[in-house]
Amino acid sequence: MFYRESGDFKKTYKLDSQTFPIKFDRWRYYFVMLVAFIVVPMFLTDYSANAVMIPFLVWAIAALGLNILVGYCGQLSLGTGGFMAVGAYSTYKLMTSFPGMDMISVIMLSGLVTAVVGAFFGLPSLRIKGFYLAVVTLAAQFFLVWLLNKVPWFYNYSASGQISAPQRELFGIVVTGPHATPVAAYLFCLIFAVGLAWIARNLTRGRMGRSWMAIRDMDIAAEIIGVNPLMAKLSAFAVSSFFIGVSGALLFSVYLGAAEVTEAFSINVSFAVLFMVIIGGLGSIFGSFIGAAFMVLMPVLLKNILVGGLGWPTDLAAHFELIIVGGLILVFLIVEPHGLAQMARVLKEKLRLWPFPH
Amino acid sequence: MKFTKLATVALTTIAVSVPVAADLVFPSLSYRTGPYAAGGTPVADGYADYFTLLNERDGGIQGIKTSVPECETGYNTAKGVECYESTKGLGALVYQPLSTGITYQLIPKAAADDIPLLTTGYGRTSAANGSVFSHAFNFPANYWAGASRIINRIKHENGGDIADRNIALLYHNSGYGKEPIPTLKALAEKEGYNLTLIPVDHPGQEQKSQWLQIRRERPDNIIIYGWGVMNQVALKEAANIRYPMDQMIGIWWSGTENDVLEGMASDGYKAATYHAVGNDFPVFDDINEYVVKRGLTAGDGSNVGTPLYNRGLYAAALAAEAARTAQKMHKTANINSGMMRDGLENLVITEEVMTRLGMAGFGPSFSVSCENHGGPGSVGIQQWDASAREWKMIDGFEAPDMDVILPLINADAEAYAAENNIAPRDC
Amino acid sequence: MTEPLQKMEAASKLLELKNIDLSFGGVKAISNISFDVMEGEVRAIIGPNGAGKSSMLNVINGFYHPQQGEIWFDGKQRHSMKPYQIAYQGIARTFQNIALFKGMSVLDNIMTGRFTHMHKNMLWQALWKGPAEQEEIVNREFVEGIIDFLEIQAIRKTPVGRLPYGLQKRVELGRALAAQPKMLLLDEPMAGMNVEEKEDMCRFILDVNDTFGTTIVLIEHDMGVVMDIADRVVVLDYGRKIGDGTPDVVRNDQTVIDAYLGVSH
Amino acid sequence: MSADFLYLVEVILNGLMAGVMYSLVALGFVLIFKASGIFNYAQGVMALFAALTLVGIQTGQVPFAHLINAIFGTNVHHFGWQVPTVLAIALTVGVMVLFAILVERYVLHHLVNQEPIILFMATIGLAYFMEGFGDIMWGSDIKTLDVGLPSGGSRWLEDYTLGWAAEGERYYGMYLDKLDMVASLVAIVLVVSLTIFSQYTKTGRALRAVADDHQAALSVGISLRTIWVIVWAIAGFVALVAGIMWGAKSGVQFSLSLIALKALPVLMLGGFTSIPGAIIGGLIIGVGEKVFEYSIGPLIGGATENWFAYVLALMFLVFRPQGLFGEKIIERV
Repeated sequence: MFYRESGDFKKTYKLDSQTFPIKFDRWRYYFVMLVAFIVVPMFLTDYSANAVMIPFLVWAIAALGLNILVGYCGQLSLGTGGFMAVGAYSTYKLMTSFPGMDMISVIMLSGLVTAVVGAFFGLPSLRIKGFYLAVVTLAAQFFLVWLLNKVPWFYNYSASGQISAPQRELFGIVVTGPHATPVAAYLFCLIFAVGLAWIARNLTRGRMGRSWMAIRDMDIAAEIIGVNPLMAKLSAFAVSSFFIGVSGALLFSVYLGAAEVTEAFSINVSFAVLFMVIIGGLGSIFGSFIGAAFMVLMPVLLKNILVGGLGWPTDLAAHFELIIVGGLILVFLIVEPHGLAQMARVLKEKLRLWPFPH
Repeated sequence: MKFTKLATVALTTIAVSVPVAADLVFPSLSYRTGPYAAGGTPVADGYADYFTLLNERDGGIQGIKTSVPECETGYNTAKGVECYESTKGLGALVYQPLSTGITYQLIPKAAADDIPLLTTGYGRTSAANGSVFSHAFNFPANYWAGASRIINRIKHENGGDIADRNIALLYHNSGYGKEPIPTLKALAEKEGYNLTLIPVDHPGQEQKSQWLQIRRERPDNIIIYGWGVMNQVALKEAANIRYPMDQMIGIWWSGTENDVLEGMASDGYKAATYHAVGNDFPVFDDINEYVVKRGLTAGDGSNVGTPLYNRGLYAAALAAEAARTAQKMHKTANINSGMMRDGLENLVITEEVMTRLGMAGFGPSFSVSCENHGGPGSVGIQQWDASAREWKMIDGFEAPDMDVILPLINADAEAYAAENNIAPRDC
Repeated sequence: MTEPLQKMEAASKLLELKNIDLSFGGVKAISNISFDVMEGEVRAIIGPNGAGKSSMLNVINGFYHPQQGEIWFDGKQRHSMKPYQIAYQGIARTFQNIALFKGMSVLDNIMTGRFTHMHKNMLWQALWKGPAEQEEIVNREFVEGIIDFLEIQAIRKTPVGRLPYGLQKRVELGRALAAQPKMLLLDEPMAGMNVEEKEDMCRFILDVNDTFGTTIVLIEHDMGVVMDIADRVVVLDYGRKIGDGTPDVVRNDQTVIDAYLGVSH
Repeated sequence: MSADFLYLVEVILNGLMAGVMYSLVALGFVLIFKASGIFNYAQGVMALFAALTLVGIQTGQVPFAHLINAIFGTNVHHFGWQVPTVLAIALTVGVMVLFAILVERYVLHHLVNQEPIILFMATIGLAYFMEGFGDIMWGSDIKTLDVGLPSGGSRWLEDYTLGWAAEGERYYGMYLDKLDMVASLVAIVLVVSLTIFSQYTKTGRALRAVADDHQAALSVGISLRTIWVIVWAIAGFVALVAGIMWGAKSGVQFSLSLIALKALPVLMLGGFTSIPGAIIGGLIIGVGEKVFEYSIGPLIGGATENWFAYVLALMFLVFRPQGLFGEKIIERV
C-alpha cells in the first residue's frame, strides 16, 4: 500500500544503481533529512543534544567505520577504542599547537592520522584470519591506550593526563568548548555523520566495496580474479580507521569536552561499537545507524522511563536496564539473526506486498 | 532514523518536568552499579541521609525543603554528562560528581551554566586557584595536599629526616592515580627521598609482578592511590609477602571500610583523611532518631559511621552550610546557583559552626576566599585497629607543605587558562 | 576434422608448460608434465579423479607454485607471480565447487569480474558523481551484454546463495567472462547438470570461443562432451601425462584406454 | 647462585602460577567453542554469577533481597543459616546446570546452524542479561569468599630458600602463594579429566562432532540438545572453579567478570579448540608477561602486562595463524 511500485522502471543504468530506487524510499529519505536538519534543531534542549542526539551521531560514525571493516571486509576488529583515542589525542594536539586551524580540517587531519595508524595495525591481517585477527587489534587497543597514557607529550605534560578541548569556532559560530550552543554542536556532528554516510555508501557500492565483499566471502576466489588481498584489507582498515578517528575526534571535542584515555577509550568502547555493528546488521549503512541508536538511546530511554517515570531507585533501574537490553538483544536475535537492518528489510518487503500475501 | 525521532520526542517531554517550586535542589551523581559500586553506595547514602535529616529535623534550610534527585553514573564520564544535563534543569544549586573524570568534563560546562562544583577530596587539584576556576571548589583538601601530608607523616615517624629513604607509590594507572606524581617528585627533590612509581592497570585484580618488585626492592614506605578492587588485592598481597602494615599509607580513597581485610591481617594500616571517623558525634544521634528510626535512610542503614558514609555526610554538611551562607549574604531563602557560588566562595567553617552542626572536631576549620578555593588543605591520619575492628584518628588535621604545592597549583591553573584563553579574575 | 587443424597452424602458442613438478610434502601431485595450449583453441584435460587435473589448473593460474619446470604465457616466462597479478595478465577461471560471493547479488558478482578493468582510485569512488560513476556505467553495459549472452536477465538482482546449482554455475561463468580473459580455465563446468543444461553450457563455451576468440582449457569427465567440442586433449593419470593430441588419436590410444578401464599398474 | 638469577626464577615460577589462573578462565571459553563453535562472551559473567551464588548460598543470603525490599518495603536480608562449603558448592553446581538447560532451551535451540558471529551476538545479550540478573539477585556489595582455601605466601619455602643466594646479597627467600599452588593443582586435575572426557568417552566424541558441523552431527543421530546442555553445564562448573580461585584473591564483586579479558590472549595463543592449548597458552602468556614486566617494564614505565600479553600472542600467531594447537586451516579451492 505504501509502495506505489508498479510501473517504476529504470531506463538508464545510472538510475538503476540509485541508493533508493523505490520512489517512496527516496521521499522518505528527503523527509528524514528535512527533520534532521531543520525540525530537530528547533526542539533541541541541552539535555536532548548532549545526552541523546550528539552521542548517537558520534557512535553512529564509529559504528559506520567498524561496519566497513567487519561488515563489508570481514576483518574482525576489537581496536576501535584505541583508534578513537588516537583520533581524540591528535585533535587535542592539533587544537593546542595550531590554534588558528579551523575545526573541519582539524577533525579531517585527525581522521587521516588514525587511518595511517589503523593501516599499520592492519598489516598482520594478511596472514591471520577470523577470531585470531581480533588479537592483532586487541594488541593495538591496549598498546595505544598504554602509550597515550604513558608519554606526557600527548597530553601536554598535564598532571593527571586529562585532556580538555579548548573553545573553537567554525565560520564564526562557537562549535567546541562549553559555550557551544546545542544546535551548533548538533549540526556540526550531523554534517559529519551524513557526509561520512554518503562516502561509505559510495565506497561500498563501487569497485572498492565489491573487492571488500569479495575478500569477506571467499578471499581465495577474490585473489584469483585480480583483487590484491593486502591492498583490499589495508584500504578497509584505513577507511574504517578514518571514520573511527573522526568519531573519536568529535567525541572528545564536541560531545564530552574532556577525556582521559584509560577511562573514555577502554576496551569496553571496542566491545560496545562491535555490538552496535552486529546488532544493527553487518554490512549495512542503515544498520550502523540503527545499531548505534539501539545501544546508545535504549539505556537512556529506559533510565528516563524507570527512574523519571516510575520513580524506581537508581541502582535497581540500572540493573533492570541491563536485563532489558540483554533480553532485547536475545529476542531480536531469535526473530532475525542478521540484525535490525535485516529485520527492517524484511518488514519493507512485507510492506511492498501488503495487504497481499505474495 | 525513524526510531531515534520517537526516542527524542519522548525524552524531551519527560526530562523537562516542571521544576519543583522553590525547593533547594542538591543533585546526587552517584554510582551504585559497576566496578566501583561498593565505594559509591555508602557515600551516596551519607549524602542523601544528611539532607533527609535537615528536612526532618529543621524543615530544610531556613524553612525551605531540600530535594536530592539521584542519577546513576556508574563512574562513567558519558553517563555523568548525561546526568548533569538531565538534572541541571531542576534548579540544581551545586554538583558533587564524585569522580575525577566527570569533574574534568563539568568544570567548563558548569562555569558556562553558572553552577558551582564542589569536589571535596578529589577532582582537579588546580581548581584550588579561584581566580582561574571561578566555579570549581575543592576545599578542605585535595590530592596534592594529601600527598604532602603523608610525606610529613613519614617525616614525623622518622624524626624529621627522610633523606635517601625509599618510598614507593602504588597507583591506579588513570587520571586519579597519576594526580599526586608531580607533587611527590617536587617533594622528593626537597626532602631527598627517592621515589619509585608502580602503576596498576584497571581493574587491578592481578598485581603479582608489582608485589614481587616491592618484595625485591623492600621500599621503606608504600603510598597507595587506589580505588575499587585494586585496594583489597593490594592489601592482601602485602599481607602475603608480610610487608609491615604500619609502613603503608593510603590516600582517603584507599582507606575505607571495604579495603581492610578480615582478622588481624591489615592491623596498623594508615590512611590520610580530611574528616573524622566513627559515629560518636551528636549529629549521628539525630541521624538515628530522625532518619534511621523513621526508615528514611537511602541505603539499608548498616553503613552509618563508616569512613565512606561520613565522607558523604561531610560533603552534604559543607554544601548545606554554604547554602545557609548564601541565604544570609543575599538575604533570601530561595537562592539560585549563582548565589550558591557566592555562598561557597565566602564559606567560613569555625569550631563554633561545627559544634552547631553537631559535628565538633569532625573536620578542620577553614575559610574559603576568592583566590583560594581549596581551603588550607589540612589533613589528618587515621589507623586501622584490627582488634577493635574500627578506624582510629591518630593524627590531627595539619596543613600540608603549601610552599611546595601552591606554585604547582598556580602553574597548572595558568596552563589551563592559557589553553582555554580564560582571563583570570583579579580577586 | 581438418578445420581445427588449420586453426592450429595459423595460431601461436599461448601457454606452454615444460616438465612441471608439483608435490605437497611427500605426495607428488604432478610429475614432469609438459604440454602447450594454442591461441583460440579449446584444450581439454581429462583423467580419472585424483589425476592432478585441478592441481594443474591451480598451477596455471598461480595458486600453486610448482617445485620445478617453466611456465611460458603469451611468449613471456612467468616468474613467481601472485594469483592477482596473473589475473591481470588475462587468465580467468571457474571452480569445481562453486566459489561465488554469497553476500552479493548476481549482478555484483559479475561486476566483481570487471575488477581488473576498472581503475578509478578510492577518492574518485568516494565522490562517485563524475568519472567513477561513468566508469561504473560503461562496465555495467559490458556486464549486461554477458547477462544477455548467458540468458540470466531474470535473476539479475537475487542474492547468489538462493540460486539453484545450474544457475550458479552459469553466474560463475559470467563472472569469468566479465574479466575479458585471453584464456578461460573451466573446472568441470558441467558437473552435476542434466542433459539439457549440459547442452546450454556447451553452446555457451563454443559461442565464447567463436565470438570472443577466448582460448579455453577445459576439465571434464563427460567423454561425449570432450570429444565433441575439444580441439586437442591431454590425458593425465596419477600425475603423469599419458596421452596428448586430437580427440580421435587419444580415443584409440591403448594406454589411455587401459587407464580408463582400470588395468592395474 | 646470584640473587638476580634467583629473582628471575621466582618471577618465572610466579608467572607460571598466574598463567594457570588465566587458563582456568580460558578453559571455559575453549569448552564451549569446541562443542558449538561459539566464542562465549558471557564466560566472565558466568564466573561472577557462580561465585555470587556460592557466597549467597553459603552465607544464607536472601536472593532478590533488594528487589523484595523495594517492592514490599520489608527489610529482609539473610535467612540466618550458614550452609557448609561442600553443600554450597554442590547447590551452586546445580544452579549452573539449571542455567545451562535454560540457555539451551531459550537461546541456543533457536540458533542451530547459524554463523559463529550470530552465536557470538547471542552470548553478548546473555552477558548483559546475566550481569543485571546477578546484581539484582545477590546485590552488588563486596563479599568475601571463604571456601577453606589456604591464603598467604608459603613460609616453608621462604625459609628453606633463604640461604641460597651468595653472601652479602639482599635475598629474602623464594616467594610462592599457597592459593596459586592449590589453583595449579585444581587446574591440572581439571585439564586432565576434561581431555580424557573429550578424547576417549562417547559423549566426548559426539561433542567434537557437533563442533565441526551441527547438521552433520544431527544427521548421525547425536542429540544436539543434550550435548549443548552437557557442555554449557561443564563450562558453568569451570566458571565456578575460576570464580572461586579469583574470588578468594580479590573478593567477589563486579570486576570479577573482567577476568575474561585476561583469558583472551591465552585463547589466541593456545588456539580456540584445544584444551591442552588453553593450559600451555596460559603458561606461556603468564611467564612471558611477568618476565617482560620484570626485565623491561621498569625502563618504560611499568604496567606493560596488558598489551605485552597480546603482542606475545601475536608473535606466535604470525608463525601459526590458527594458534599453537588449533586445527590447521586447510584452504581447498
